[in-house]
Amino acid sequence: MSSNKFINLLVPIISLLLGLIAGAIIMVGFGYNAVEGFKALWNGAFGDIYFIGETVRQITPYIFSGLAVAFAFRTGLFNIGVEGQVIVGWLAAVWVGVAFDLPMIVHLPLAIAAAAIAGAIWGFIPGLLKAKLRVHEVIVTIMLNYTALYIANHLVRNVITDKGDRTESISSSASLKSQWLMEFTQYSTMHMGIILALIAAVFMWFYLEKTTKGFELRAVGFNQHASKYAGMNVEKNIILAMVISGAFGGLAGAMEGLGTFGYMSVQSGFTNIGFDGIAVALLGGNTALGVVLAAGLFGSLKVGALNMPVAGVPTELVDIIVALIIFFVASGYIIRWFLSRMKRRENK
Amino acid sequence: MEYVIEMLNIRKEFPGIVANDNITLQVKEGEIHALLGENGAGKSTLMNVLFGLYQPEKGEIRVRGKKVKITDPNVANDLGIGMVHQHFMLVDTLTVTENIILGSEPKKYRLSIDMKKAEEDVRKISEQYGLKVDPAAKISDISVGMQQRVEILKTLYRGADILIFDEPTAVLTPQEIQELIEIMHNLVREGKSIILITHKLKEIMEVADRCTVIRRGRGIKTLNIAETNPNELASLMVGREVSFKTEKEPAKPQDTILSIKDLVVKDARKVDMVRGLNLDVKAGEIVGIAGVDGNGQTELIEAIAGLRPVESGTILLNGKDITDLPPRKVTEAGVGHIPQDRQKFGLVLDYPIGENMVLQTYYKQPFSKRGVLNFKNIYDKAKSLIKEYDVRTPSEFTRARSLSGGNQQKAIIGREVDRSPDLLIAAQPTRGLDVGAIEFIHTKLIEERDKGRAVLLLSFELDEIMNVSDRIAVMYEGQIVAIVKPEDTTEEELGLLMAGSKKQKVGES
Amino acid sequence: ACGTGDDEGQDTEGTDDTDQNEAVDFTVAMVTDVGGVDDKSFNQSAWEGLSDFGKENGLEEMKDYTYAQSETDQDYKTNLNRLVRQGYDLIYGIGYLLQPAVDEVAQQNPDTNFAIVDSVAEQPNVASITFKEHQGSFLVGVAAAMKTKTNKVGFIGGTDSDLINKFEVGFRAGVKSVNPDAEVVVQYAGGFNMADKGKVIASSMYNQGVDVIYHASGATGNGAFTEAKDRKKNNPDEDIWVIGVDRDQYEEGAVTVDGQEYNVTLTSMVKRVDVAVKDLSTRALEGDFPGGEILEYGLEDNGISVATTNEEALTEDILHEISKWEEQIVNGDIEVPKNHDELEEYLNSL
Amino acid sequence: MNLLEMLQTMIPPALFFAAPLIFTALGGVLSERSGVINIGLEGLMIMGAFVGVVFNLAFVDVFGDIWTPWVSILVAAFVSALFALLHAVASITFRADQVVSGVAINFLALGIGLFLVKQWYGKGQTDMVDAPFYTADIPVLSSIPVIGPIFFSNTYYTTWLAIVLAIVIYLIIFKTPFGLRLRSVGEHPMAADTLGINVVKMRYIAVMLSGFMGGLGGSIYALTIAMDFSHSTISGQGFMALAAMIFGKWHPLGAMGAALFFGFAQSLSVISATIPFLQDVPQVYLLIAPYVLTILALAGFIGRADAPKALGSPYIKGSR
Ligand SMILES: Nc1ncnc2c1ncn2[C@@H]1O[C@H](COP(=O)(O)OP(=O)(O)OP(=O)(O)O)[C@@H](O)[C@H]1O
Ligand SMILES: Nc1ncnc2c1ncn2[C@@H]1O[C@H](COP(=O)(O)OP(=O)(O)OP(=O)(O)O)[C@@H](O)[C@H]1O
Ligand SMILES: [Mg+2]
Ligand SMILES: [Mg+2]
Repeated sequence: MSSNKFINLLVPIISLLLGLIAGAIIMVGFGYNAVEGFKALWNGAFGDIYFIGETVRQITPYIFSGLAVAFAFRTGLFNIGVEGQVIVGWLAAVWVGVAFDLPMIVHLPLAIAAAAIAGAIWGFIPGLLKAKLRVHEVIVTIMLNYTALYIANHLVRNVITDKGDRTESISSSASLKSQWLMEFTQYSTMHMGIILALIAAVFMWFYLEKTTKGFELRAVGFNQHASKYAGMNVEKNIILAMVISGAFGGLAGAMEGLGTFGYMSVQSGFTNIGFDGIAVALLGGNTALGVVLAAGLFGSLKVGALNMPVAGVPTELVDIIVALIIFFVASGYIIRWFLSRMKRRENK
Repeated sequence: MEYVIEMLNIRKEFPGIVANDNITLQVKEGEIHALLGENGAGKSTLMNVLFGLYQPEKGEIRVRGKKVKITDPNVANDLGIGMVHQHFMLVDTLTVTENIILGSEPKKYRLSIDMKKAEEDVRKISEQYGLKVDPAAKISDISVGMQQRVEILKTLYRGADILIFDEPTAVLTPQEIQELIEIMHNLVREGKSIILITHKLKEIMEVADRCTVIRRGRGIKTLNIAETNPNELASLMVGREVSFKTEKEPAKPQDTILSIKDLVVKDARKVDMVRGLNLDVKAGEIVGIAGVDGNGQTELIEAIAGLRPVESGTILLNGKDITDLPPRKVTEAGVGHIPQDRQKFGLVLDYPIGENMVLQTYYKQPFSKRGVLNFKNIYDKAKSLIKEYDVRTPSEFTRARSLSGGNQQKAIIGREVDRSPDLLIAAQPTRGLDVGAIEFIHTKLIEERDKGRAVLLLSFELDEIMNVSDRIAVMYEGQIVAIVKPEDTTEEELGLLMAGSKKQKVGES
Repeated sequence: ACGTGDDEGQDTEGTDDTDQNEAVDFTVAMVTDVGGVDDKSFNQSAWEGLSDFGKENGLEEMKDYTYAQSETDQDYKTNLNRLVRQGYDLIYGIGYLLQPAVDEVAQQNPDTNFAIVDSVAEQPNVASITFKEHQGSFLVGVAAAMKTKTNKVGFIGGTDSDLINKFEVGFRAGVKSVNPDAEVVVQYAGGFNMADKGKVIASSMYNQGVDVIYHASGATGNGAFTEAKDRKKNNPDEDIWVIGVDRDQYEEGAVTVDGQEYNVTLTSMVKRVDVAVKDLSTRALEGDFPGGEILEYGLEDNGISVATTNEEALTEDILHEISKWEEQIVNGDIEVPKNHDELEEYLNSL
Repeated sequence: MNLLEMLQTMIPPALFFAAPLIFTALGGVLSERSGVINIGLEGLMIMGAFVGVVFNLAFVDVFGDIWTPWVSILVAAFVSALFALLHAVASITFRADQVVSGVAINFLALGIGLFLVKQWYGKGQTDMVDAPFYTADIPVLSSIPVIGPIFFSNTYYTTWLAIVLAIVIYLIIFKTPFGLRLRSVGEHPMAADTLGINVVKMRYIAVMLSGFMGGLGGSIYALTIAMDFSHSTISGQGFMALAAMIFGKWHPLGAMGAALFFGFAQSLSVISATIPFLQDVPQVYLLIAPYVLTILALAGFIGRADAPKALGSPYIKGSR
């Protein structure tokens, strides 16, 4: 048992190392200094308190979008629509943030709730169609991504503002920014959202693993027939799963709207937070803790990558390294296989 | 060259278990050789070794006297070995013909499949061996019995002359079993040799020439059928005496628990399957439903359990209307249900067996409180059920998937019986089980009856129906056409009633 | 990053202390928007301006003058801050998308000078560079109006935003000023990277009889060029045109039919970000940093121009007409509208 | 505009819009019919677009204006097929989660494409190709009255290649031994295995074919529409192709129909903007129309579709 746990821990670490080694080989192959490259990557992500702040800021929405994808996955649904849910959540949060003037104790929760609700609605649609009409959620969520993008742009321009490119900044009473945190991290964009993200992860873990609702959701994900037989309402659970997943997506948007940016501009394309959430969720094995760790890895690499040109290495290389790490983590089976072979040889 | 197949001292290990431990099996040319053993004794494993799906750790295989190494099913096919697997290896979405020719398709213009020729070929062998099938039908649209014929045709199409049947009769109705036995005789007449795995001693006695008994992975004995009897076989296999006729006191029926009036239920294709059915089941009795598969039994049971909408009519439980209530409400009203398809309905295979034990009760105290699960109580409960019902599993945390079908079945029965429902519906509760397990389950059902519960038993085994029921309701074309007492009838009479030939009304007893 | 053949810095190693006679003690950097430093558009143009400035002043590339590339909107602040922390004297944010980031970072770092291109940030240590795209668009509108035979011209926008509206409005004003009967068909694609949609829109416009399309839509416009070239290829006699944006898109318009070379790029509305960047950097170097000011580059200071590469298409007449209007604009005789309200006013005044 | 003119303006754009999606969706059909989820279609298209453009730029002098685009898409298809091998190795041999592996393919393609463009061209995107595909009137067919001008005039040969390939792949999947085996492997790999079909080999072939088709889709997008390669050349088309595949119920002709539907919806929304009584409708309605129409079509009358049963699960001998 304990050696099993050890291997479970070892596999992702080896995958990570293999990915980095592959990256190093590519760097050397193209005549870059791999040591300098990795040093720049490290410094860009953790070099000092400022960069750590930035990295945390980047991790925050990834946790939410990763949870969104993972939550749906655990109930047997593939939510490619987190991107759209991020956008509507962002919009709703900012809208509430600029439209009202309320004490923080009311305003901030209201704005956050608005984002969650908007995302939830965006998840409700594919959930409903799946439950009632058995329409495949993958298509509906892809279509809703585009729909969200265009509607949000329209609303920013024509409803929230009068032909403006971006909304006003939200009132400080709705902001996740904290003066203290900013000063502490030497004016990084880190905000209080990370706390919400960690709470959300704990919530997901608790809800799925420890509650009767979670028991139902997972059962429906594994076997709808048996769930129905056991008296669970399959349709309701499918909708609920998509609604909660969507709410997580919406909250990822709130992190951008109320934390990182404080406004919403007309988007010329997708934010990619939702799409990256797919990778984060799967890297994290669709568990809450896994998502937090994977978001950490993903966020660090993304922020660190911005610093790589300092060592003359193009940022694009980081995309390659990220991809390779994902490959290696996904292929954990083969690493396990090697490990168990090595162990057996040792035993003999 | 007496033996077509010789498996000598075969050993096959799985992580943590020796499935085959030095087993020897010798099959003579042209015989039907039965392989007998408890659930999990290692029969399927041995056959999978012969068919090339598993590689043995030790041992030697000879085919027609020649030593061979069967590295994969292709090699087995080339050696003329064909296998009808315990769980059918059929592609649901393909047609009968497509399934049969898959892998060795007749070609037209060197590129495309010559479907005409294929269907012709299929028709030819199907006629030659008396295996009637509709070559153009989709697998998902045909009956289990028909599917099995397709499996047999697959092996014959490839020219197999050594056929392995792994529990072919577990899923068949008595009629289909008779047909299969006929088919096996045909095959042997055509010069084929057959290895037959079955838990039904009667069948072994009827068709087999010799029988090899294995227990817990070890070969026990090979006997000539002519020189043995079911009792000997059973005790060799289980290691103790087994009684075939379950002892029971006469029933003491009390109030009516289940009362069905003019029930009409449609199947998925919107065809009426239950057509104005009436039935009462009383507390303290076991009512067996006898009938040929496809006469609306499944629909009836699913309708009672709330899994299928009711078109018209009423279902009363303890006088309370439960017609069209959702499954949860039906369960709470006091119905327990051992479903026919245990893997599809009975279990969440990816959940630990322990959590499967509370599949309908997880939301109640003491398994949860205010929506939060109490795993200690859940697993405590599971542990005691596993013990009581002799579910063989490494632990209560093992995923249900890796239990054998028999043990999965015992787990479900334990779960349903333990809830002590007023009405227990048991649909084919012993399908695929060995005689020891069957004995155990029958005893449990009778115990429930004696506690004053009503039991509705659905089975295609007339043996079981005759053995366990207090009253037998014969179902034909969506209606109960007769109600008889087992002591007043014979299997022959039942068979006639089930075929709908003698439509007589037998008064309620 | 990779080996720009600039050997100047190589002869001396420790360039921290200036052994070079002409080198000055000034460092400058820019942050691109998501287009990247080599977008063949305004990011690239800005970098060219900065490089020019650096070379002229003996600065070392990627050290004394450098850029940081943004992959997503979230990277702007991170990049700006990183450059601040590396101690650059002047930091540019290229593109209106960076406005909020520059605004905030500037506020937090009052000792560093910033500049924002294409937008305005009202901070004492920020110089805002904007362009009078409407002026340039007006002039290409004039060209379009002169060139059209069908009296129908088209405009394809990326997203419907203030900035792109400026292009649309200027263009429409230009067209109507010369040819009040001409119809302007306007469509927004909804994004800057939708070449397929751009092509569908262009195809629809040409089918309606539009013969000149002005696009302000980044890579979406590629689709318009593709469509125009395809039509040209099939029917070299058909007179259809595209007007490029941001830089001279003459190259994009080249098409060879039966050995004969054609070019569908009538002209381009060129935005000289390089000129502005170089200009501002020089002022900063000279200690004349215009903090808090808005520098509006237009026709008068070569910040905006109209490409005349396609000599065959831009006839004397057209060139003449363009320069006539240009003069009036530069003189201030004409105030080119910048938004829809002003356009209405302007059209009514015609 | 009368109806005929309307169709004449609406159909050709619908066709060229749909073509790359058809190729890629067909690739998806092949892969998923064998039981391997391919969410990496986007990445395969990116690889195809990248190779198609780079090859075109580099070899235009060798192959000339006519042949260069054809050779380019072929090379792009082969390179993408090789690239898809990564997905195959990870998800079939290494038993990686097929969705994860597909996601990695998407990241990797973009990373490699941009990195190499930067290495080779020293900038963020390539130049525009000089030898793209051009539309033409298809001989004979274009002179058929009514249909000719709508479907066969001013059309890309590649569009018709897409449609022909859809039919060919339909025939392969449903009429040949290879197709029968492919479907059996995707539905019940163990059954196929017991009949001596090499499940792993079939899946490798299918995934590589999906790479081939995705490569065609991406390169044809680049050489009929985008003309260059940059980070935004392929942005979402792969996911639309994925949607088309599901929309089309994993059927080659269905996938083609769905892709044509998308193309038609896009074309319709663009044309609508020019219809007088629709001109005052806010743009946003027209922008979202194609996507909303798709959802409505699905909800209204397409309904459920069943994926191949073994989709997503690695085949492990001797387990069930
Ligand atoms: N794939 C496997 N992996 C691990 N263990 C296995 C596997 N297959 C079989 N076993 C083990 O081998 C033993 C024998 O299994 P086998 O399937 O041969 O039983 P059987 O005699 O066919 O039983 P049944 O009557 O239930 O079909 C089982 O107890 C099981 O624990
Ligand atoms: N993947 C697996 N891992 C571990 N054990 C397995 C696995 N697959 C099968 N087994 C074991 O194989 C044994 C028998 O498997 P088999 O498929 O014959 O069961 P079954 O036919 O469904 O059961 P039964 O015959 O009792 O109804 C079981 O004891 C089960 O534990
Ligand atoms: Mg069994
Ligand atoms: Mg077995």
